[in-house]
Amino acid sequence: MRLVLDLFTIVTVSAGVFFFLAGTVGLLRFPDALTRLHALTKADNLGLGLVVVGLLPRADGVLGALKLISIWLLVLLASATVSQLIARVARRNVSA
Amino acid sequence: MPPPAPLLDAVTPGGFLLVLSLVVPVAGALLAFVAGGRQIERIALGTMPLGLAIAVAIAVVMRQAGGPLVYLLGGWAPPLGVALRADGLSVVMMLMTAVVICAVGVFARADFHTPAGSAESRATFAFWILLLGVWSGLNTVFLSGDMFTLYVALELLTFAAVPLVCLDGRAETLQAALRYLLFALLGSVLYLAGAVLLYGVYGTLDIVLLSQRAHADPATLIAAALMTVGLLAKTALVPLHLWLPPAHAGAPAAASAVLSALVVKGSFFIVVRLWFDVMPKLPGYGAGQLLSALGAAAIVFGNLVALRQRRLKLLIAYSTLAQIGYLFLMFGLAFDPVSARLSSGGALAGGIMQAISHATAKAAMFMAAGLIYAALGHDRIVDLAGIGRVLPVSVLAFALGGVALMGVPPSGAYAAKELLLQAATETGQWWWAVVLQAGGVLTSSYLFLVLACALAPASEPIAVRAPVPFVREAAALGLALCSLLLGLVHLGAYLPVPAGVRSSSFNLDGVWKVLWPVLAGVALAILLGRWGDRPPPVPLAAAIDRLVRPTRRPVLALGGIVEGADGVLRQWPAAGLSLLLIAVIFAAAMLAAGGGP
Amino acid sequence: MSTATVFGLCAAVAAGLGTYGLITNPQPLRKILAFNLLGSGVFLFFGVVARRGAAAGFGGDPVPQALVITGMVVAFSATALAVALLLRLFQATGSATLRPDAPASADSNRTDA
Amino acid sequence: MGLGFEIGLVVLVLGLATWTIVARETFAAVVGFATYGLLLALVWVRLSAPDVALTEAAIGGGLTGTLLLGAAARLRATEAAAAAERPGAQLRLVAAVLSATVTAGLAAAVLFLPDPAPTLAPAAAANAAATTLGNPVTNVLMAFRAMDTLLEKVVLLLALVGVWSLAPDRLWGGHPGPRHEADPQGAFAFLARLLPPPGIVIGIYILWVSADHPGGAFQSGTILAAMWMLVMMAGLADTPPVSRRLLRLALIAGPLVFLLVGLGGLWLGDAFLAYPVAYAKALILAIEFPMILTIAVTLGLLLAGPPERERER
Repeated sequence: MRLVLDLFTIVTVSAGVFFFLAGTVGLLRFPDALTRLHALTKADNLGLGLVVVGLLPRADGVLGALKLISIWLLVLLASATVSQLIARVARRNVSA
Repeated sequence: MPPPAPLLDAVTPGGFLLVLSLVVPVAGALLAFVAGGRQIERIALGTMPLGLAIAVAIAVVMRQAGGPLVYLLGGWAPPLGVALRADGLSVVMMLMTAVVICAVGVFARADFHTPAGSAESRATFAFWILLLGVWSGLNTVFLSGDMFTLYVALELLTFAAVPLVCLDGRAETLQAALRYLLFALLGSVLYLAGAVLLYGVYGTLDIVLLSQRAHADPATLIAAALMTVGLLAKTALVPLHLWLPPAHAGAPAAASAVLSALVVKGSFFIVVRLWFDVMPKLPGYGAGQLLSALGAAAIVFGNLVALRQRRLKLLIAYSTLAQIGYLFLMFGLAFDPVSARLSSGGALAGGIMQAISHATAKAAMFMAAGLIYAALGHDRIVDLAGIGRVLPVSVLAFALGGVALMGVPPSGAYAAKELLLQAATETGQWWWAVVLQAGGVLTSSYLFLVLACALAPASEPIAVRAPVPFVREAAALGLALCSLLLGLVHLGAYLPVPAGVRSSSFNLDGVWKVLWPVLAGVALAILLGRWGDRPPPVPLAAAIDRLVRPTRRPVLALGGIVEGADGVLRQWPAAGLSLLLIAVIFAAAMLAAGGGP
Repeated sequence: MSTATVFGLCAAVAAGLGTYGLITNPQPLRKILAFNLLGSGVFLFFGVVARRGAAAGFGGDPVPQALVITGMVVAFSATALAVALLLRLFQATGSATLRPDAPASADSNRTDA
Repeated sequence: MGLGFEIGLVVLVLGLATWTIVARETFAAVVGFATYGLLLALVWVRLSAPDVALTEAAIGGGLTGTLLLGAAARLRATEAAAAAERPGAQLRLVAAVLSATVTAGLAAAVLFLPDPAPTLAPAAAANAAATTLGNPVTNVLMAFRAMDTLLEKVVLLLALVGVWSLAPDRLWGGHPGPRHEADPQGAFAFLARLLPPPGIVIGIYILWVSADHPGGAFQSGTILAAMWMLVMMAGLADTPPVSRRLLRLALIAGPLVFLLVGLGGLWLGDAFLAYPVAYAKALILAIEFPMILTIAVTLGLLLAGPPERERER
């Protein structure tokens, strides 16, 4: 059982890290603000989500697990809003 | 008074007074902040006699106890806790601070007053709260026994002082305030870097514990060099003075008085604590000579540039630069070659004496200059003619303050000079004695320059812009008299004054000793002064003018060079590089003395 | 070499970079930034000293850790005051320079010669 | 895994530090600095100082970054003129050499620090019973060195007085900072309505756990300040006028209660800033709750700047 959980953690966290890496590459390589944003938010949210899911079996108790999930939700909320704002500015700059 | 055995973990009777002396100005600032309006001024003015009474009480209790007062905050003994300690030096500085703050309070009421029925104004709100902030910071500096609490106190002082500079909101004062803040921050970060290294080596920041543990290891010496230089930057010792002249000259008069008299003394006092209390054995001969040399440079340089100023407030600001130099002469003089350590003797007493006499005299001079400015609407020195008739008390306060600074008996500066000269003789360091005398000559020189203009008859009657209330002039005069009569007060109970130093002498020899610097100063003023298009307004002006004209040109050129050097040094990169260079030299000197790594 | 030493050397370099920026960059805002960099380096020394003093079941000596929190608050206050001064200076003069001769209405001391 | 992670972290941190110094645009430099602050928080975690890591993330990454970004945006017009003032190559070389000497001196000092290192950790542990708190850093801040913490709050207040003193005379008593306008139906306003309730809970939680776990009044106050700023920047509320009595009371509540509790200790015979063991935890919490209010409001107003608009009646 323990081994399975460890394996689960390793796989999901690694997947999360991969998405972070992909997001970073996208940020650096994509041509304009909107596509960069796309790379960043998608990979960021998914990456963090996978890391959080991977860490859940290691949380101490239900409270710890709830804390981890709430971190993910808060980051989702913040990054969704911020990318909305950045995108709006980027669009205004393009159309202007 | 021999240095008393340091008390560590015992609260002495009367120790709670130390707490009160910190709590009262802090509580005053908080209450004034929340009360607002007319109450601000009332609370601030109410705090002042209370603070003064506490300072006096501490002095009395200490005299009775015959040793320092100690208080352990929260009951926690160092190294885990923080102790407040009042020794003779702190008591003298606290008394001086309380007196100057009270006088400034009386003086400032007219400028920062909320009349009945009118709304709270910005400058009034800020001035009184910041003044209480300065007071809290200074009392903490004088009493704290912990190097980190000293850092917080130093920052408290800076944050209270910087906005005072630009209280009137003019562009040049804003710039002066920003330069002051940025340079002071650089200084305090260097101090903090030194403090953390000390903690890393000794596991404590308590001054007494450090003094027992400190030894010459490389980390300690590097820390000492960083802290010293950081504090010098905050004290504006030449060549780290880029911020001082515009800040002190541009601030409102009451604020200038506080900045020049008190604020620079805070960081100076921490240098004293560091060198004399934390590590008297470590700096060694070379570093002491270096610090004295910087002091000597400040004396000559500050005075020469002061002579070249056209505006009264700038002249006083540059005079402050020179006077800061006097404070640092003692570090070389206090070095005792026999025990290879800094001794808390006559030189230290002289330095502290100089600090308090300068504080009172300079506050008086800035206040008087402020009144003159208010009456005339300008402070151009060559156009001061006739002001002596209009504001005799202010001009008298200015003159007495200046005379006190020159070191005429029985002033505090005279006593300080005697102590320093004696230390110079004892240690055979005659070269600092030469600088001391030269400083006196230069001081009398610019004082003559101003008074000759102020006392000259006006070509046309002066229209005074606003009547000057007598109480304001009296505040300035009172402080000037304090400084002038300070030499008569026997401070042996608080300062390590060696036996046998007479505070005043009235024989013929003494008269000559006083007279020659004055005469030399007058001659120099005639040669170097900026008189506009007119010759100096003294008797036989034309004859003197003819006589000195050939020599005047090269001397003026020299003055121009010094002023040019000032312009270069007050550029930011030059000041920053000097700062680092001095830090490196200090570290090298101390490492050499400590045997190297 | 221990963790503390590695970060100690890092702190020394950060402090040096901050010092360099503070001296050479003419823009006040960049000076403020450099001051923060210098400050963060010095604060990191507290962390290094604390880590070296790990004992009694604590991962680090709590005293320097507490001191550094106080130091950071003070440094932030300083930054806020400096930025406010700078913005006010910009508002008043339209420029943000620290050159002593810059403001147009500068002191009358050097207008004549 | 040795020091691999540490060295990688140091390379990143120093790379960003260099960037903040050499970057041509101030805005880019500030962005670099904020990132630097976040990475530094990781360094603090590696140094086993989670309380400091929280503070560094809140201040270095958050508050200072926000403050400097705002200033950089407002000062963008001055950048071109500043380029002309750049000191010459020789001067920069001298500065580089001297700064490198400072670095060398500091590095040498670090290497010369004694082994074993002196520490107050055992003393702090031995005296922890006096406050019944489990977080040693909170113990130092609120008990052993409470004076520093009290003075630090006065420093914050004086900084605010200094910032306010920069207002033009006629606007005294008015609202600090510009009035923010945002689309009331937009995403930002939505966030500003949604986030503060959980944000406030988290802020108070961080204070509550700081008795025994990492956290503390300052970190908690910073989060509350961030929530307040969010609401102000979304245009949902205006900054309060600086003459409002209630605001002034909130700004001094923390230090005033601190001072009163301290004086209570003096009055009841123990010592200034001493807490009786039985009430220590209660008293410390009684100080810290008004303190987070004071910290939050002070930080928010320090970021807002001096009064810029007349008081709306």
